[in-house]
Amino acid sequence: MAVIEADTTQLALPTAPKPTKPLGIFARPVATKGWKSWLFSVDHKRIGIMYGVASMSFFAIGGSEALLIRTQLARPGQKLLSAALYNQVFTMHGVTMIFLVVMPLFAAFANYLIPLQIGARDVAFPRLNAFSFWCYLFGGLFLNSSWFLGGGADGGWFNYAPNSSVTFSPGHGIDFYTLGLLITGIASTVGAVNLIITVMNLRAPGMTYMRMPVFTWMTFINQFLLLFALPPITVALFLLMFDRLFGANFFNAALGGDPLLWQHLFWLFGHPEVYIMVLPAFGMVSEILPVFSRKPIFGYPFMVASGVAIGFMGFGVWAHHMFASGMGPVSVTAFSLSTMFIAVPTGVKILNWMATIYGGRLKMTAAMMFALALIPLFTIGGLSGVTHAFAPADTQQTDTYYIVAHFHYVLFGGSFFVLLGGFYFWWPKIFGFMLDEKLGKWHFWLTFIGFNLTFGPMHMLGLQGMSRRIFTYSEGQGFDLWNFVATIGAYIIAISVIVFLVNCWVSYRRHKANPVNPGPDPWDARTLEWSIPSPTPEHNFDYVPQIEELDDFWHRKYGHDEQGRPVKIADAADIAQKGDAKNVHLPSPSYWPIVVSAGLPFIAYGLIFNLGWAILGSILLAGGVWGWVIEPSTAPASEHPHDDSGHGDEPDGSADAAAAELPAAEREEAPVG
Amino acid sequence: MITTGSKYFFGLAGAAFIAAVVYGIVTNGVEHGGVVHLLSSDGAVNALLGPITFGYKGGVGDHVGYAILMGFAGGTFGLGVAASAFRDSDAEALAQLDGSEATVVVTPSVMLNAWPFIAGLAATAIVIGLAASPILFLIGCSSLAIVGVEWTIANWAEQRSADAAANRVMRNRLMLPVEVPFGGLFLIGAIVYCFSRVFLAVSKLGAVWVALALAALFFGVAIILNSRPQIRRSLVVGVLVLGAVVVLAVGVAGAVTGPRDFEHHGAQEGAVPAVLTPAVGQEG
Amino acid sequence: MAANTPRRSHTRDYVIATVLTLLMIGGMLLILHNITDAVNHPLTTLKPRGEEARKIDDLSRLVFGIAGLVFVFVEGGTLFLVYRFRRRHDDVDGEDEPVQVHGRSVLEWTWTAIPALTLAILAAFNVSTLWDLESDAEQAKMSVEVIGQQWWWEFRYDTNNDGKPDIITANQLVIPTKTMVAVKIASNDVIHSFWIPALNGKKDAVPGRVHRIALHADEPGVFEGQCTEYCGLSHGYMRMQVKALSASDYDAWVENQLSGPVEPKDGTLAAEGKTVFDQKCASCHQINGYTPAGEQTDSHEPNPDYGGAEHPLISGNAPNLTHLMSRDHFAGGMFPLYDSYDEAAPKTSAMPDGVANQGELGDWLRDPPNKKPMAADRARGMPNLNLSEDEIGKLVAYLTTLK
Amino acid sequence: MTSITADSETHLEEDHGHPSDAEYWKVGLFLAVLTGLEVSTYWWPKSAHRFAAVVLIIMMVIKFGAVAAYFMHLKFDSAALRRVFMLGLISAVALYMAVLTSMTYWTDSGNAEFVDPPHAKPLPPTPTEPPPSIPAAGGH
Amino acid sequence: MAEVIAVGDLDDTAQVGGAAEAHTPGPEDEFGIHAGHHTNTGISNEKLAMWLFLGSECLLFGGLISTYLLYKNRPGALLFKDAAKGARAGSPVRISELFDIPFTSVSSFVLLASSLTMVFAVLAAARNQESRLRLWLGATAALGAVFVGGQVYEFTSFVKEGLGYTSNVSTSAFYTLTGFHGVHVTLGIIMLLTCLAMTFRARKASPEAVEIVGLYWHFVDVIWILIFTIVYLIP
Ligand code: HEA
Ligand code: HEA
Ligand code: HEC
Ligand code: CUA
Ligand SMILES: [Cu+2]
Repeated sequence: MAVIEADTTQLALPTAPKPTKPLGIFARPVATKGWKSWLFSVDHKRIGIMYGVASMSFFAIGGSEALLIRTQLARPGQKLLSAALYNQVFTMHGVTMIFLVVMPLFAAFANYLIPLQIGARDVAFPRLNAFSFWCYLFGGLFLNSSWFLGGGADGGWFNYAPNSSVTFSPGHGIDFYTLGLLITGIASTVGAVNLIITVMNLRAPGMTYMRMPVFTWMTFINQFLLLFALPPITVALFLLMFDRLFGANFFNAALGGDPLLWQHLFWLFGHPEVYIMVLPAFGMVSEILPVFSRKPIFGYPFMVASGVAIGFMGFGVWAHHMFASGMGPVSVTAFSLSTMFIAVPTGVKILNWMATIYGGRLKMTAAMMFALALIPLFTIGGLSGVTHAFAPADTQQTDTYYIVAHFHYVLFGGSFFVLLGGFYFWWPKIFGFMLDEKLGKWHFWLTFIGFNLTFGPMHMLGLQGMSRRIFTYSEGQGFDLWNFVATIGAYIIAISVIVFLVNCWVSYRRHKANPVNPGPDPWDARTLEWSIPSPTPEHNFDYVPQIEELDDFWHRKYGHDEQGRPVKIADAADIAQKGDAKNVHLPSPSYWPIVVSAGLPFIAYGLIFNLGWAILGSILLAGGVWGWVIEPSTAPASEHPHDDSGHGDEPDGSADAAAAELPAAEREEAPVG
Repeated sequence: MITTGSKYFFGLAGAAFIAAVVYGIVTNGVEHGGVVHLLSSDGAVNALLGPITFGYKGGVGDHVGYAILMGFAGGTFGLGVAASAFRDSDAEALAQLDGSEATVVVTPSVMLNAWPFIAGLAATAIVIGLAASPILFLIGCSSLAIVGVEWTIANWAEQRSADAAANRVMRNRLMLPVEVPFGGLFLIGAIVYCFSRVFLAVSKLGAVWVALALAALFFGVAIILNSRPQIRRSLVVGVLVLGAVVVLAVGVAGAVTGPRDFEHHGAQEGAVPAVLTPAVGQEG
Repeated sequence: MAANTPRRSHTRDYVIATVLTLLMIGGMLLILHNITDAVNHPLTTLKPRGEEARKIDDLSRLVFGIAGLVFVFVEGGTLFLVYRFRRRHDDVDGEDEPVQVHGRSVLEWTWTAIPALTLAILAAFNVSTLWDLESDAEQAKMSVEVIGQQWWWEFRYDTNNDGKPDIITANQLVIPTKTMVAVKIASNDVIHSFWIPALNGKKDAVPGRVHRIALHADEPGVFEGQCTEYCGLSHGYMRMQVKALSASDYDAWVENQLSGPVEPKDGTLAAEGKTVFDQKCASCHQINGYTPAGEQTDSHEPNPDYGGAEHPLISGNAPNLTHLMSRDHFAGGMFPLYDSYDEAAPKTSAMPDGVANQGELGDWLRDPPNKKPMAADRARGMPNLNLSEDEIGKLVAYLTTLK
Repeated sequence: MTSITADSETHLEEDHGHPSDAEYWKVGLFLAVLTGLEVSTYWWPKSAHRFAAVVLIIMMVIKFGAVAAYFMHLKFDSAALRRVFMLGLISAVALYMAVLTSMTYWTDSGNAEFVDPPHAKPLPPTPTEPPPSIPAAGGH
Repeated sequence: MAEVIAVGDLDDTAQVGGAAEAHTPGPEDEFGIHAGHHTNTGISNEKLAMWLFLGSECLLFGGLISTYLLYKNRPGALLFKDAAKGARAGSPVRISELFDIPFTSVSSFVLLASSLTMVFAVLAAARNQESRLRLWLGATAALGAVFVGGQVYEFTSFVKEGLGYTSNVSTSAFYTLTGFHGVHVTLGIIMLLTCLAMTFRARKASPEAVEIVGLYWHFVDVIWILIFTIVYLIP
């Protein structure tokens, strides 16, 4: 391909209002197939898919770590893992699951769905979006590379000081933790800014805030939580990093440092974080339940308002993780009370979902079953949460398996179940074929049973006094039975995961052998993403829809009779967009996001091992930023012939003409390097 | 696409890498009772990992030789990437680019080149630095390294095609992303350094006045110029250049003079409680 | 909301859902019965054996009760709804469609208000329990200092109130029954958490701070505990016990502790053990009345700043061994010191009796980091001193005399 | 990117009452005077320190507000921007106030043993030589 | 050099897709279309992004300021000026006793003045007055450099007085807080210089790009207002 664009004289024109050539080091990548098309993509859908694949891979890692934990704890006094290794394994399990699995999985869905649900062609900053993803991926790989470079972090996922100082954790694990979380933090901050602006600025005409799908709403709130919760942990991580790498004294009690500062800063992030991990799940349930109940969501305004309330209240309860830390009775009282009342908006949601399915006609698809499971399972987790909220009671519960049970019920039973439901629900939209329902139900039941067998007994273990984070226990303590049950449960979950993988594979093969397009709207659904073909065409919408009301797409399909029952007025296939618009001008792929983000882990390695790596990293970073700055966000019209009017059926003559004038070589550019 | 030229470079890089690893293991083994012993004992993983992880973990024997070989490997690898990225000396690609059937004749340019001169300066700095100051020596070395890279790239770019302008664009595409940010940082660093040296050289109160004067100067000049947009350009440029020279000169003078004496608060020794010695055994 | 398909009777649905819910409740009760068994679960939080724990338990019962009600309502409700409104095989698309209900704000406000009110009421109990517990520690008659370190607990008593501790012991805290004891919790290295579930909730030991809780035991007994704040390598093996003694037993215990160390008779194996001890162990372990170099001093008061230069520990010191054999367990409450120790029915008297567990002690001395994970090479925990079997034998003989 | 043409600029100025150059000068001057006042508190007598602190905080808030409102155009720009920024600012103030008061003012007030700032001797003396490094941590 | 530059990262919008076209048709569109912007809010994506980022930065600096406030009077903070870490000799001194208020006041004025010059730079950009834009951008950057130079001076003198980064909790907190601010100023200078350089090129920074850089610059100034009062002045 050409490195130099044919017409270099154009570049020299000092007064050119807008040069027509992209001006990177390399010409822009243009591959539309193969791995390069993924590596340099800025398409929110591809980025969403990459987020999904990456986080599910990390799930396999985090899950395998969980299996190690469970195997070690299956019987008393096991020696499968040494104490040192066990500590690394549970720390990395927590870190992986939270930062590299659940958060990015929601980022995956948010990326893929938000532009579709609000009728946009992409997110507000496509390249920044790619940058977010690569930061996340490289941060995750960086974190996990610690296994090969001296061992993982061993401070627990909340990594309390001063146990995380060099004296008490002399390996490099904690450095990987601080730097790795800083890198993934960049990913989340950038992603948050991007999605907030996408929602605020790129909604289709008529899509007012109160007509946005609940998932969009919850994700929108979530991004604000991220935006404001990440700085405190950034500060904490910086302080710890300076302590460890440069000999600062922030958490050195001998010189007046206060270990509680870490706890406050961490939980100031950590608590909003747990709602960050559940609000989008609430959104997804609110999408899936109505579709399969064939009823609208009950009390949309309440659903939105309670989400906002949870968001706000979520910032006021962080110190409930510190009831035993001795912060003083006044603080304990204040945070105990604020925590109790967060049950109110969450309760509204639970009851509204129950009201949604009340009187509905529940179609028990796999997606629906996973979504329905959230109601009972999350409630169990929420109720144990409320029992923690009572500070005196919590002093008996904190740091026992009762807490472990609580957060797995909310995280796995709440968030992860719905994420799995989300896979079944949106799979046809994303990949253009359905997942097998029968296997899906197997998957559900195995997960459901395995999950309850694993984490249900932990309630009892906790109340019987089993501490968390202990690498083994003794025979006389009475923990044998339930631990064994929990281990069996964990293996059942593992089997269920394999069933899911098999399902993906089998369904894919079946689709390959005998392609059946599920059509734009396989579930008779309600929101905008179902009004376009499956899989989503590259340009999303042929034309940008005009929104009249909540669940606009549904109301185009159905009117209602005098009792208020839906009456079909149009077929989805007829009113759906055809996806055949040509020449839609899309943001162009770019090398720079991946280059810039690749610099970060090198800088981090440099800080840990040898500053030489940091120099290499900063060259990548600085060079990448420069390349990014001088590269226009979209290749000029000549490279991607486009049609700004958006109506594919009225080809824009001038654009085509412009394209025709270009030399053939120019249009068939392939990327270099 | 991997071009012929780059294959050569990649080959060299691979060979040098293997050589470096072998060298690292062997020299390491020499220190620890033989390679076989090394590999069979507990340190086997370290002995292998060491060279592969660039000496981070585990042993590398002789570091100098290892670093030279690794450096060579890295350098040739970079050249290989560049060569394949730009399809250097791939006549076909150039032809395709030109849209013509014929291959392009590459004409060497006869442009003036400042690099040799700078290289000379750097060499002088190294020599003087060896004798006089390690800082100068370091400056010399790094300038020489920069010259090496710049000169190579410049030469390479000149051979790209017959079109000098295009060649320049080529060079810029590759080098500007590195030059500009680092140049900018260097510039700011230099200015900031100069300012701070001046503040440090004068007295405590003097520093206040100098800072005030500097700021007033910038602010004032800006206001004056703003109110007189018709001032001749050359004048402005002249003033700017002069200002830069002055800042640099004063800064260097300040650095050479060295900081003022820092008065020591309370010269009497305070009793330091023993318990407050740092409890943290520091290690990197 | 009208039922959507009048052509069916739903009595069966109701019956089935009710049965399922009842089964669920039954199952819960069964489990509850099982887990409240305190004998086989020495750490259980559900069987309080002292005043403080009982106050917590009363609150917890209330909270669990309300949570249980919500649980039954939501779980039973969901079960019922799913069963009742599932799509049936004979449903006809386009005919058997549900009525489209968008919301009922009365309902929504109701189920905002009810939980809010419930919680508001519970809040009163919460706050009163909280402050109640807080004030108990203030009114305590006696106090003990508890110092957490990697990975064992030290207890300091100041019986004569001269501001200096005169009993220093480890891993087994001894208190009198029916007395409110204030426990002042501190740490020498990282954060630990002191927790005796049968007596009170937990409180963290934070370096740089002193925290306080109260312990009050109804009856004599040995109550198990576990460090619950993750504190590094051997967190799992950092346990402790509280032994509550009747007033007379307690006084006997104090008297024994205040007495000097047992001096082995000349010529015995134990006396040889004492020599080895002075050479190899005294730099870390205190025997009251001796210096780290093994020289005798005039008083046999424990020295709170004990610690030799030879084996510096980050946390400062190692367990005081003067009355080692007066405890039931050693090394962070992990290993029994007596062969006859019965976990289920521990003896509660001033001095445990039975046959000293020489095997465990010998094992410990042979390679401590193997018996209990410790980072001794980084000055945390007891190192392997590469003792010969001969030395071990002597040391064990000596240690077992330290009543 | 949307560019503000000369046209739209005048439009902006009319519609939103953007300050004129002179007004910016005034605001700048006002800020300078306030800063001068702030600096002057440094020489106030010790007895006035309490008062100085209050005055300083008030002036700080005013300065902050002036820069944000005028120089950053918050006063004249879209309300959405104001909301977004204020959300961050207010959360920052509220949350960190809570942290700080919880760590200093509200600390274990019911606990006679509580010391704040912490004991000077939480950690015992350092080992005379730094502990040997664990081999697994790796050399450099 | 025939290189042409654009502020790409300030230009990274999906203008091409989505709502951009959607808003061209007018009547049904209930969203206020604002001065030719094609977004729902009428605010350009870039500007909104900068404000969101600044909102988030409030919490970052809030955390650092709180850390300093918490630690400034901790007992460790009273102790030693030491030349080298570990050698704890010399008499007890607080870092606040070393503050050179007259100098820092000048720094504050400098930063304030730079805010004013930045305002004029933004105005010049909006009015398409190229040479004025250059002038004011240059002046702002120069004043910024004076500020950073002053900070380097301050740090150097503190270290020479014996209070290093690792001396105690309060010095660690102080250097971290002011250091973060200094890095922000430096980044701001780089952005200013980039805008300045671009005025000499064909692809100019758009007026809005200058405005956004200005927002960042003012924010850094505002943070200094806080630091100056809270750290330096409040007795
Ligand atoms: C998705 C994540 C998530 C969610 C949603 C929650 C939700 C809640 N959490 Fe949880 N929590 C975690 C994740 C989560 N948590 C994690 C990861 C930890 C441990 C961190 C660690 O230590 O490693 C933790 C720890 C944790 C603690 C600290 C325990 C300790 O360490 O001592 C506390 C204490 O108050 C708590 C409380 C709550 C409360 C009150 C809720 C509430 O939001 C729950 C509200 C929901 C309901 C109550 C159910 C539905 C409501 C009704 C049906 C209405 C009627 C109800 C009543 C009237 C009661 N959580
Ligand atoms: C979303 C978050 C999340 C999820 C999904 C999970 C999932 C699981 N967790 Fe985890 N867990 C946490 C978050 C999570 N956890 C956190 C935050 C902690 C606290 C850490 C800390 O204390 O610091 C914790 C701690 C924790 C503990 C306590 C450890 C301790 O305190 O000592 C235990 C113990 O049983 C546990 C178990 C499990 C199990 C069995 C699963 C299972 O559900 C896992 C199921 C998954 C699998 C079984 C993977 C199967 C995959 C395959 C089989 C595919 C393999 C394929 C290839 C390799 C290609 N977790
Ligand atoms: C470097 C310091 C050090 C030396 C030397 C040392 N120990 Fe220890 N010892 C410890 C520490 C630390 C513990 C606590 C370990 C734990 O439980 O985590 C301990 C625990 C013990 C215990 C259990 C005490 C209890 O009450 O739980 C015994 C018994 C013991 N050591 C005996 C010895 C003997 C005998 C020697 C000499 C041969 C010795 N120690 C030498 C540091 C040391
Ligand atoms: Cu001590 Cu955990
Ligand atoms: Cu929480």
